[in-house]
Amino acid sequence: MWQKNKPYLLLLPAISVIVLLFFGGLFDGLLKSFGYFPAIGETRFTLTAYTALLRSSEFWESLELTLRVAMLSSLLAAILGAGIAISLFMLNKSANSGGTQIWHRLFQLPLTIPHLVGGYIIVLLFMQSGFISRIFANLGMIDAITEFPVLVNDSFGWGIILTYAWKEAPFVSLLIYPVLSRIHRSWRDVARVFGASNWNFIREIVLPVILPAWTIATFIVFVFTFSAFEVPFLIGVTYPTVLPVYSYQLYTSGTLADRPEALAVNIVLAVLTVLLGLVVYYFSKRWNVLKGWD
Amino acid sequence: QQDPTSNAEDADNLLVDDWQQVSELAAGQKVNIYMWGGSENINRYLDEWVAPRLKEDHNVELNRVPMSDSQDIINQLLDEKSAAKTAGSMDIIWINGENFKTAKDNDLLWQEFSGQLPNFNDYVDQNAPDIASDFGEPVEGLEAPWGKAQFVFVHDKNKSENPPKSMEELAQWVEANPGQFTYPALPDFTGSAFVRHVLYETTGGYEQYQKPAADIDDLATQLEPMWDYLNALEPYLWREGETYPESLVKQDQLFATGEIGMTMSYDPILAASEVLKGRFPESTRTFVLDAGTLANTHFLSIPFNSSAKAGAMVAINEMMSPEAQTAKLSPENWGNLTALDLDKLSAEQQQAMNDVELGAATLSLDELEEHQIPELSADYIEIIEKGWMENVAKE
Amino acid sequence: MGDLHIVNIEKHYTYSHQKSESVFSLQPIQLTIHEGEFFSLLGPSGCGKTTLLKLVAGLLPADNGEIWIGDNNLTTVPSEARKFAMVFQQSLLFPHMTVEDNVAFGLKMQKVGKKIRLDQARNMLAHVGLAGYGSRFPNELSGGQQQRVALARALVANPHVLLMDEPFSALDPSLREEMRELLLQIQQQFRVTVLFVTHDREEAFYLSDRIGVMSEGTLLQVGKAKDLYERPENAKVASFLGLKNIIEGKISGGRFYSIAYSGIEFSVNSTEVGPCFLILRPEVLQLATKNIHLASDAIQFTGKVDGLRFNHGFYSANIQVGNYLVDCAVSSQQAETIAVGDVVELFVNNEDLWFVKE
Amino acid sequence: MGDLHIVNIEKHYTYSHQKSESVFSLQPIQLTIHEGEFFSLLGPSGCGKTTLLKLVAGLLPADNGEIWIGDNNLTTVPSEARKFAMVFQQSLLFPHMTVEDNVAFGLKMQKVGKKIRLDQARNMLAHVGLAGYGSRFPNELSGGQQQRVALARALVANPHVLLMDEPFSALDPSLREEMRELLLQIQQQFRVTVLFVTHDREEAFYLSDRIGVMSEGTLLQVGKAKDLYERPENAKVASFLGLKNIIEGKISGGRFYSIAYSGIEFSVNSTEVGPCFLILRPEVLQLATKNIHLASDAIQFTGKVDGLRFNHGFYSANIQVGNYLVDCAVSSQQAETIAVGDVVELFVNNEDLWFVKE
Amino acid sequence: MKKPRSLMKPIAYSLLFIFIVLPFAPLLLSSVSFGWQWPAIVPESVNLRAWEYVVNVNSGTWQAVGVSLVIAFIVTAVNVLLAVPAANALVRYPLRGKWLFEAIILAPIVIPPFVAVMGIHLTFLRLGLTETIFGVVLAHIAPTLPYMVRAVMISYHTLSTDWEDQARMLGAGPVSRFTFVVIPHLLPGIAAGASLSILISLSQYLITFIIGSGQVVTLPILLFPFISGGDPAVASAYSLLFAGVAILTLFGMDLALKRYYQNKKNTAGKI
Ligand SMILES: Nc1ncnc2c1ncn2[C@@H]1O[C@H](COP(=O)(O)OP(=O)(O)OP(=O)(O)O)[C@@H](O)[C@H]1O
Ligand SMILES: Nc1ncnc2c1ncn2[C@@H]1O[C@H](COP(=O)(O)OP(=O)(O)OP(=O)(O)O)[C@@H](O)[C@H]1O
Ligand SMILES: [Mg+2]
Ligand SMILES: [Mg+2]
Repeated sequence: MWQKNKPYLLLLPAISVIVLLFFGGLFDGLLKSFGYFPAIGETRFTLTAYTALLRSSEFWESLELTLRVAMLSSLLAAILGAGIAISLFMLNKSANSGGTQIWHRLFQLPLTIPHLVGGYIIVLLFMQSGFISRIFANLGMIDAITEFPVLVNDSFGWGIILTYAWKEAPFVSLLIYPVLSRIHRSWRDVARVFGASNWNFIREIVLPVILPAWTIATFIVFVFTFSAFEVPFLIGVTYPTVLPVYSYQLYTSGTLADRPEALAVNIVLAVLTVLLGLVVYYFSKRWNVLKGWD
Repeated sequence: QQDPTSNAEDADNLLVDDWQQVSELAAGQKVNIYMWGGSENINRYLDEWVAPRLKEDHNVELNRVPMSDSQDIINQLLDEKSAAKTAGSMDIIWINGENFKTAKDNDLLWQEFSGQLPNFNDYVDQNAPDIASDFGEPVEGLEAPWGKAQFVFVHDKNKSENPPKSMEELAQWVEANPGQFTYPALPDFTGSAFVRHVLYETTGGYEQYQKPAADIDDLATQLEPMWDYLNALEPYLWREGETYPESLVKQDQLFATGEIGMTMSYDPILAASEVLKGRFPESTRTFVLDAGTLANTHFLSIPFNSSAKAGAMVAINEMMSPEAQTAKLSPENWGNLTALDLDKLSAEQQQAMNDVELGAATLSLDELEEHQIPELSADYIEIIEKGWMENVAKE
Repeated sequence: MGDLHIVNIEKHYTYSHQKSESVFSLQPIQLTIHEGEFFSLLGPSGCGKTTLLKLVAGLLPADNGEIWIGDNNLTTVPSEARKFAMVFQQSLLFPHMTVEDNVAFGLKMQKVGKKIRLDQARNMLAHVGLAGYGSRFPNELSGGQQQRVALARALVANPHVLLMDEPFSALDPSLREEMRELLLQIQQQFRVTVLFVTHDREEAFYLSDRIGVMSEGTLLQVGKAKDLYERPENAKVASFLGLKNIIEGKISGGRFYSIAYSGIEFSVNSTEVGPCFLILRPEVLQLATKNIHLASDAIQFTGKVDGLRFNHGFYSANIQVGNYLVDCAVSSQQAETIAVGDVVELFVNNEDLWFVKE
Repeated sequence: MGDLHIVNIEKHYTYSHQKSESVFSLQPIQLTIHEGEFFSLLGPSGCGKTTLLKLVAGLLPADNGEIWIGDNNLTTVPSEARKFAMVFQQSLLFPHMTVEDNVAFGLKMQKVGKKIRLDQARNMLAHVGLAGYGSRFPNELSGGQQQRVALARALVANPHVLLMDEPFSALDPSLREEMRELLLQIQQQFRVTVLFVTHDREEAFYLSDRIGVMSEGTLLQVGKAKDLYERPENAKVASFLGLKNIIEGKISGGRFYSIAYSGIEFSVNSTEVGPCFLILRPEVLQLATKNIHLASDAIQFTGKVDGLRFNHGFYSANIQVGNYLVDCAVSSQQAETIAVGDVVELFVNNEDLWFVKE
Repeated sequence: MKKPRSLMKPIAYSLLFIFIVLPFAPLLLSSVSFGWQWPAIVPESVNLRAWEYVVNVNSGTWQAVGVSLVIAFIVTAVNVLLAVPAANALVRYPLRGKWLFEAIILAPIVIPPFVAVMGIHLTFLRLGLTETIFGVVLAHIAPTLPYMVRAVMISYHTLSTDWEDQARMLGAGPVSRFTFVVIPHLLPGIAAGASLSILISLSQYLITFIIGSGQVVTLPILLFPFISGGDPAVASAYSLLFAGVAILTLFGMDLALKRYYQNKKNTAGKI
């Protein structure tokens, strides 16, 4: 009996903690989003919060912004991340390994920095009067502050996008690098013997090899940025704002009557991220990152 | 941390007991003050000036809790109320205006306590409209005044020799200096105040707005000139009005780095203290409009479920003392106008206030006082903010 | 095409930052491999086999020397243009390509059309016994199958020379045998010139037309398997070929004396004089049975049987001669007549003795 | 202690969720391994060797059957209490412990004091030729050294039985030979009962007192190396042992007829009748030379030499008899007298023929 | 062959510089700036006001650092206790509905944790869990536990049962097997998971704020008002401090792990 139930018992603590703390919270939120909110005397289930949400243009604009920000930041992070990974990989080949270890560490630095700080770094760098603008001015590329594009606290979301691109690029390279480093040293030799030039090698071997991991890393960044709060809260604009911040604004609006709508936003957000998560999962299963390796 | 005074009966006694008894009850209590925590000056003033003195003189421990937005304070109280939490940890909160109204409407505040405070009784002009009501909302003793704010414009003397004296002159200046002016996007507090000044000047003075918004027929038409003015301004604003700074702080940053030539503040002394910090240029000056600028009061209040009400009362009383207020006035500490009535102070106390070096950037206390006009009723604010979104921002 | 000439190829590895000191040197090597020949390089690990192979392939720049195919000097031709093919120890198949695409890779690089190259690839896969496996991925194949694919990949583009670097050493023994069989058959079928590297003597013996024995960067001896085995040029080659009974000694006055062992001493025909090694192959030692034919100058030892071990059809006997343990191959029938502890007579024909210097 | 008795041990693997269908079955196995004996289980990959070993070790629960040591029934004793030791294919040294601590681990589990167990560990390390390596970490050792440590670790606690699961198959050939030597020497020294699993016949032949040949979950034959080689009980055993010239045919009327090949037909002494396999070991085939001694009933074939391949001291000749290619061992001397294409006479003594059913 | 290599390095170095070093420059400069007009690249003069404030005892910085670390470490310790058995079950046993269990445990990676926290906030409030470190620890478990489970699962995947079988054959019972074989093998995985868990816990603002309600002051709580519209110099100084704490903690863990193995080696060497 014990033998048979052992794995379930081993799982029990972790599962119950998550179910209680996390799914309990989700469920609680779900009830309230349906208007079941005894604290303000509401015990009926209604769809008011959802219909109000779907009718409000703020919600739709917020959704649009969220998608845009997530899309662009994941794309940028993907490009940057691949760049880092590939240059590290090349370095590893030429340099002695001790040095590259340190490089490796350094490139991961943005990973270890809290998002809040990352966001603030971007603010200082990319404000119109920020560091980059100063550098441009000193290089004579711009003459007035206004010539520098607005990249922080802009309604397009560039600040958020830049922050995530910077923060998540090392993450992307962290996922790509192991795949890349599995490119056997001798493959270059093999390819050459069979007549492949450098460009052939990159096109036929390197790119196809990293593509699945790369895509999945990008997807993960997408899902993450889609539901992140702190950075958009810090360096976004008040209107329109990304969904998590929109939810927070409703949550703290000063009246409990707005709560169901805030929680409805949350539920919509959760459902969307789960759907996105399923897409990632589906691809990572089907399109095994390390297809053909083992 | 649970305190005997938290039970209702004792708490009610606090309002009738004499001050001596309140002080005794307060001794040994720990008082949490929840307030915005984003300013080094203010934090320092609380932590290094107020708290040690409270401890020393009254054996009350003041613990500052940093919040990033006063809205969060109200929200938290709302939650505690709905969860029927009776022994809360907020003892003093720093609020005013809309937040006060929300708190009052939702019964989040304790009772009329300010009348119990000796310093309130001795030094405050209780009948002044900006003390008796907070953005049009009668205070009813639920909060005690802590300091005052008056709207001033901040400019760089080198960029605008003769600052505008009216909205009309301002418009001319803006047109002549494209990209040098902007105001924070509403609902920013200061940005909203700027728009209210426009309202007063373009629609014929503040008097009409002292009654509730609902009492005005066809408010929308009445507001039109204001939107026209703002929209006319837009092409000459910073970034051609495509976007507005997210908050006053962001705007101040633009000013600090010289990107714009003018900013504004609800704190007449802020410019001076920023110069002192080296953030604003030495040539920074402030000015007010001839028609006056908005002034309001910020308050300290005690939440309904405070666990240390006696301590809170003592702390608030102490923070209203002439010494604390004088220290607060100094840009070295904070640079915030006093909530006390200068006339009620003793000669030395007055002298001490006047001796505070406000810096070249600050107007004299007298000049400021001469140009104060009252806030309008809080319900306009929402209308203006919504209207701004639709009529100005989205265009 | 023509023969592959390796002309005084030379290579020195140095530490990255100390140009002067060389950590490993491949001494100038001169070697001709005939067209269609199966040539093996045999040598212990680290002797420079892979280095030589890579020099031939052009994957390493040589410090000196030239590579020719027939009349074409390939020395400055980059590897991708040499039309050589190579099979490595690991199959090194590209894991993200199907087996077919792997095999067709070389043709693709030569811009052969898709249909044609896939046809050829399938064809070649059939040759290595993997018809129908084309659309699998390499990780869905066993180690042996992967090596077959690697072989197919190497052969499909019709290389001038097939270079193989210990292609079977990662496989397990029975697979290895199978693969040898296959390779031999394929090589005979395609008549491709093969330069094969291994440290496994069985393998080299089984596969090669000729063998080159290497040690520490030099090519010690080149020859047919039997010549190497029966006539090694020095003790190093002999011991690397696994020859037993290599006895250090000296010849003087027409007699051979072992230095370390008593009891091994006899007169020889050899006219040479001085220190040398005697090599007594286990097969040339014959037990004294009734009907044995000995040359008149046969040499006789007396010894005691110390061990007897069955070894696939024959026995290995350890026979103590003096204080030396002679290894001796004994047939099953003979083995039944002796037992551990017996004293036996051993004979060797003088012509079967082999002496080498150093 | 006493002998190890494996009594009708049986195991069926099933798919996790379909209880009914069994994917692999180890048929009931009955086997006694004597105290101090070196017994090898030889069989192809997947035949159930590891399964049997794990059943003996108690790492897998048996479906049926019992394990005894002398008079002790160990069937229900958990593995950690059986006092067996095991060496796996990978050395499985604990990477976070020093070599010494690894070796002493078993003693530590038996609560032997620190000083004593480290002493014993060092002692045992010296036995396997690794004195002085004690304070290294496993990753600082070569593969062969690691396997030595694993051996030391297994032996240090004086196990009743030493189980070894292809312990050398991950090593390269020359190391493997060295390790065999060492193992043999150690086993003779400690007189421990060894149950050794391998798929390498050389290894089994070289090491074992007795060998059990397994296939597809059944134990086909148990015996000494020579018996298995010369008298395999069936064709499966023969082919797994690498015997050449296994010819399917039938006996009827005192004559053997090959089914698939012409030209192989002769009269036999055997009284059996019916389909069978003839096994002609390469060594029993003799070339007709002048002085050959034949039994009167010797059988003669005529064939054409098709291939001749040097193979460590002797030659393998492929001789085409009818349309069958007979593999035949030829001595060097004889090989010099024949060439590919020659027609030769082959003889076999009737007593050297071996027939098996199936 | 020579040319591209010699080019590679400078390119990579400048990439590193632009990507890693440059972003920190304005943070550092702004934290010590006094009068920093555009377009000056460096401030006119250096002023340590912000740093003085940040390291000042009264500003509560050190207490916040302490609280942050205490929470992070407790959360991590709890995670280890929950994750090791769970990962064991998920990797080693054929479970019915394994995908469901995995999905449940990994869900907080995808669904942002504040969604659940906003939902459960009132319940926490009623249970008196708000404003307590304990409550905050509970709130931090959901977003961190999945990472720990992942990391330990990966370790378990690489631990073949042969190792435990080997230990069994050497006479090790279940407890010995766990302490001598399983734990040492899992340690690097646990360390990796712990790094993530600590980092994520340290970075939480929203859920700490909602559950801690201002009474649990962690670094982000202190930092947030400054970043979201307060004094930039102080915000910069805090940001640097925050980043420093995060990096040092992770670095320290890494070092401790190395030490652990190093120590084993050294003591072994001495005997
Ligand atoms: N790039 C290099 N730099 C310096 N030394 C090298 C380099 N490559 C190989 N060597 C050294 O050259 C020697 C010969 O190496 P090589 O790979 O040719 O040996 P090998 O005969 O193929 O051995 P194995 O059988 O182990 O593959 C070795 O001692 C090796 O350490
Ligand atoms: N846990 C298991 N469940 C189901 N089938 C198994 C299990 N373990 C092994 N088998 C199957 O049992 C058969 C015998 O396995 P075993 O490991 O005993 O073979 P082996 O003789 O040791 O092979 P090898 O030489 O490759 O190690 C194989 O077909 C294998 O697939
Ligand atoms: Mg090599
Ligand atoms: Mg096995």
